[in-house]
Amino acid sequence: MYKVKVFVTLRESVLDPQGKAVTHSLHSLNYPEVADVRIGKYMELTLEKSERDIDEVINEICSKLLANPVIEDYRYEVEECVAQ
Amino acid sequence: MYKVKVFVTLRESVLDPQGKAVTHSLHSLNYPEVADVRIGKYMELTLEKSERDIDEVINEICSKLLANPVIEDYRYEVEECVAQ
Amino acid sequence: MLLKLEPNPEQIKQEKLYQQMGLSDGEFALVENILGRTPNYTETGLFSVMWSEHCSYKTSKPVLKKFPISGPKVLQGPGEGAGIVDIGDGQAVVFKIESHNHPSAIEPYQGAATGVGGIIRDVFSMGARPIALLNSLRFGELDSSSRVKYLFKEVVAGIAGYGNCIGIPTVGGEIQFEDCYEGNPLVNAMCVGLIDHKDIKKGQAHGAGNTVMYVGAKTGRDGIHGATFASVELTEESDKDRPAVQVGDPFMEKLLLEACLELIQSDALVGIQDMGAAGLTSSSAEMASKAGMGIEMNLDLVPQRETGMTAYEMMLSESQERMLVVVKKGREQEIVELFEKYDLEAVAIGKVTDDKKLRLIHHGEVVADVPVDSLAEDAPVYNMPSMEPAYFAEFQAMENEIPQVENLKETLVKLLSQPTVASKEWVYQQYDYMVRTNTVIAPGSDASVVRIRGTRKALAMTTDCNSRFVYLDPETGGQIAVAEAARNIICSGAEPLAITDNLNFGNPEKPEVFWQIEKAADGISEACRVLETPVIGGNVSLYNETSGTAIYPTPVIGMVGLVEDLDHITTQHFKTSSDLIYLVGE
Amino acid sequence: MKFAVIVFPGSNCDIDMYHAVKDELGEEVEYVWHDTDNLDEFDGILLPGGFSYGDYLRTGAIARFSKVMKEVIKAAEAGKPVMGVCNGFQILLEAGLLPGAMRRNETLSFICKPVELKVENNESIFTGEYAQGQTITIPVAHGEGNYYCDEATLEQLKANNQIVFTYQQNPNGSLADIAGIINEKGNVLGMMPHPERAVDSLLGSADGLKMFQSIVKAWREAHVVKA
Ligand SMILES: Nc1ncnc2c1ncn2[C@@H]1O[C@H](COP(=O)(O)OP(=O)(O)O)[C@@H](O)[C@H]1O
Repeated sequence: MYKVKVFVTLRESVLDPQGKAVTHSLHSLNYPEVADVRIGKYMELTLEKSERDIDEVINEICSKLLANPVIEDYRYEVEECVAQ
Repeated sequence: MYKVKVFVTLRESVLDPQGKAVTHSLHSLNYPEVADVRIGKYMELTLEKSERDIDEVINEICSKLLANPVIEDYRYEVEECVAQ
Repeated sequence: MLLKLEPNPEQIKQEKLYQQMGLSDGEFALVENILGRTPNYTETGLFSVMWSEHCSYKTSKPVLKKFPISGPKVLQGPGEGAGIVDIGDGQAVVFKIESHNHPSAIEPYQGAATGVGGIIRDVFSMGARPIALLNSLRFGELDSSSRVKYLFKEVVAGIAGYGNCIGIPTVGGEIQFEDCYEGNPLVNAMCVGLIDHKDIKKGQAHGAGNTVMYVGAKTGRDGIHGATFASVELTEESDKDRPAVQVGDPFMEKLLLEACLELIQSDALVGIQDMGAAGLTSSSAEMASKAGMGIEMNLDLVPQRETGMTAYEMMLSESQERMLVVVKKGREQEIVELFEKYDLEAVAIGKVTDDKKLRLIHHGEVVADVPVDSLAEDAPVYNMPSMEPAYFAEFQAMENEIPQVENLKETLVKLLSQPTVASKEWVYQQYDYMVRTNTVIAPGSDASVVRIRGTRKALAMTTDCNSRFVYLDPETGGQIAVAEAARNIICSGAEPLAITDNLNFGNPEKPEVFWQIEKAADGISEACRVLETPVIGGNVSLYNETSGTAIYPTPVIGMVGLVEDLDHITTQHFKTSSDLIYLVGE
Repeated sequence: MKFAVIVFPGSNCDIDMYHAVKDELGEEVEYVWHDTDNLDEFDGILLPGGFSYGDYLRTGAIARFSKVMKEVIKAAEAGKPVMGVCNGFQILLEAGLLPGAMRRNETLSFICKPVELKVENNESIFTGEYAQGQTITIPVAHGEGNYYCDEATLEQLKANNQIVFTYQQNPNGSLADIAGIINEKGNVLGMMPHPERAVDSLLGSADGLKMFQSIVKAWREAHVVKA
């Protein structure tokens, strides 16, 4: 079994309204040290082992569904787990 | 300056309708190996150095604003950057 | 996996563990008496939720008796998911209001969202197509603390999030800001549905041998003991009361709604009820009790989202978007296929029996075996002591003072800038009030009006209550709430039909609070009699207190009226300059 | 002319679209379930608003993998008019039938209200009945209508006259005030405002009806010549 962590972030050039709003409210909550916030998605996938290469599967899943290449980038980390 | 990565995840017993919908969709896209998906948030914060302890600040920010302690957990990683 | 060791009956009794679940010593003794033995852990849980105020109305029943509940057009009064009133041509309107106050205080977005989800299920479980949502909200003063603003923002977002996604227009509501709600906001949601008389369904489990099926979302550990939680005061501890928070899935409910409305047309269906407060427990016990039957369920068959759930957890879970249905024996496969079309699970989990017992089997063992009527009908009813509060006599003795207004314009502007009085556009702009393209009068007028497609008719609807009035004089305040609702309905061009009410009060164990409840109910009853608008259902939310201080008594009135012809519809706005303005009334 | 209203799990403006076509426009229309694999009998395809698959993950992201979307793409390639409104627009973006992507509204909250649109291009098959530059009132109701594309794409949209509607007062932060765009070929329209909610003055505005009428007129012209 694999535990896969996927990080989806907005591309640099794309304005992040949510991140901007959070930065703003942190300033009004008196955290002037916060210079910037970018908000993305964090996904934890559990995958059974299959014949297919795990990296191939994850890249497919990410580029097809989990991230929208027009505005988002993704990266991931795979961890293999031993079944209990 | 610090780069902080914050991971916000739904607590174990809390229903994750998004994750459920994505799992379902991946199955119909013919990825039966995907057993489970949980969707959370991933945030990248940039903080200036201040007098306050960085961990203290982040914990405050997370529990006050970035995560909703009633249904979510958070963890974070801090990386110190040298200003260019 | 977590292995849970449940206390045995002796421990429950000796260590008074039932108290943590909300049963009093006297009530526990009564349970022992009914069973002729000491209940086990699961059984104690069943009684504790079914006998909570939220499910049993044990303190409010004597008050609810005062309400006029019948009328020539009433097809279904209180007692089912929602009340039903005839509107002619074989059609009827179905509506009900319900509170989600305590969950919203803890997690405002999900609390409000699941409140909306719950009231929608109440309406479509009757066989009706939900056509409109309304709400009634109370918060502390907006400038008092950032928590209040947060609650306000999130509650509105939660209502919008659920209603918009499921595609039922949120067409109206009301909001009041007042210090007394700071720690205990009120979130009441109302749903209005439309039904053909022939489609009216009831939550009854008839016919021994018929199959009990579970449909919709899987059961998790969310919201365990929510009904009990709704029946206690909020304390500092409440924040940590985490299991009581459920998350709504409006997408799932949209599928469930469409599937159930298709199911209603099937002659295989015997009865249907939503799993709301106290989930599987209340739906099964009530359906069996109302039909004079029993139900036996095998909990191993209940679709579960988490592993290792105990019988207690499954029976008390308040996972959302689930329904219990009873279907004719042998017709199960049809039902499974019907739900499959909507990507939903329908699973046979038990059968109707004729022994009037609720019997639960888990891992091959009987884990509960109790008379259904004892759960659904035999909760103790308390006649609480009532006492006129000192403040009331004091206020009554005061002379009326006519305020001196020096600068009319300034005063007017000041009044209009009070959040309670000011435009609520910020709120209703977040609600999709137009979806299904029937909203003739959108939020912002007196009452909202939704047309009935294919006819010249429309329905007008409103929620109202001025709790300051009710606090100052509960009886007159109760009358005023009904009268205000009726005026709103009439002004929009409709004739009032009936009301649903949500009695939001403080701790009824305090005689002064109970007095408020009684008096307000007297006022509502009187107004309903005069206006011929019977009470066809409602909800009671007590223990709305923080740190021992009660909210103002807030009996919210939801009223629906019938517009006979679209030409009668009137809005409140001024139309053209130089039109004459009249003042009507006293 | 015969229209299909595609119904995804979670669509909720399907009924509004259906009635707009049937009752107000007076043309033939049918609901078509998301697992249909043939749209041959339809002359125009309408993707309604709502929350397909709960809009979970991203708006339109899951719906675009529905079986019917292969057929919608086929229909678009065959030159049939395809109109996606609100969630329908979001699905067309995710499916790549239109360029760009949708972000959350700048205000971060859902917004429902009538807005004024400017007709930027009245030469499309969707807008022929409007005057160039005309202002029309059509409601919006969305949480993610903040249109985005990169600069090169924006230049292309402008150069090809693909921006069909703009907001007079931008409600959601959308790039270049974009409210609706067409594809290069001009037969696929995506727009956030809901024309199907503006076909009956009893409900506030009938300005949307001309959009449906434009489609029918263009279709008749094309097919009368052929016939
Ligand atoms: N304040 C009230 N006024 C009139 N009827 C009420 C009131 N509160 C509750 N009822 C009625 O009592 C009946 C029993 O409620 P129950 O089935 O326990 O409802 P719920 O779905 O709120 O748990 C319902 O039909 C409800 O309409």
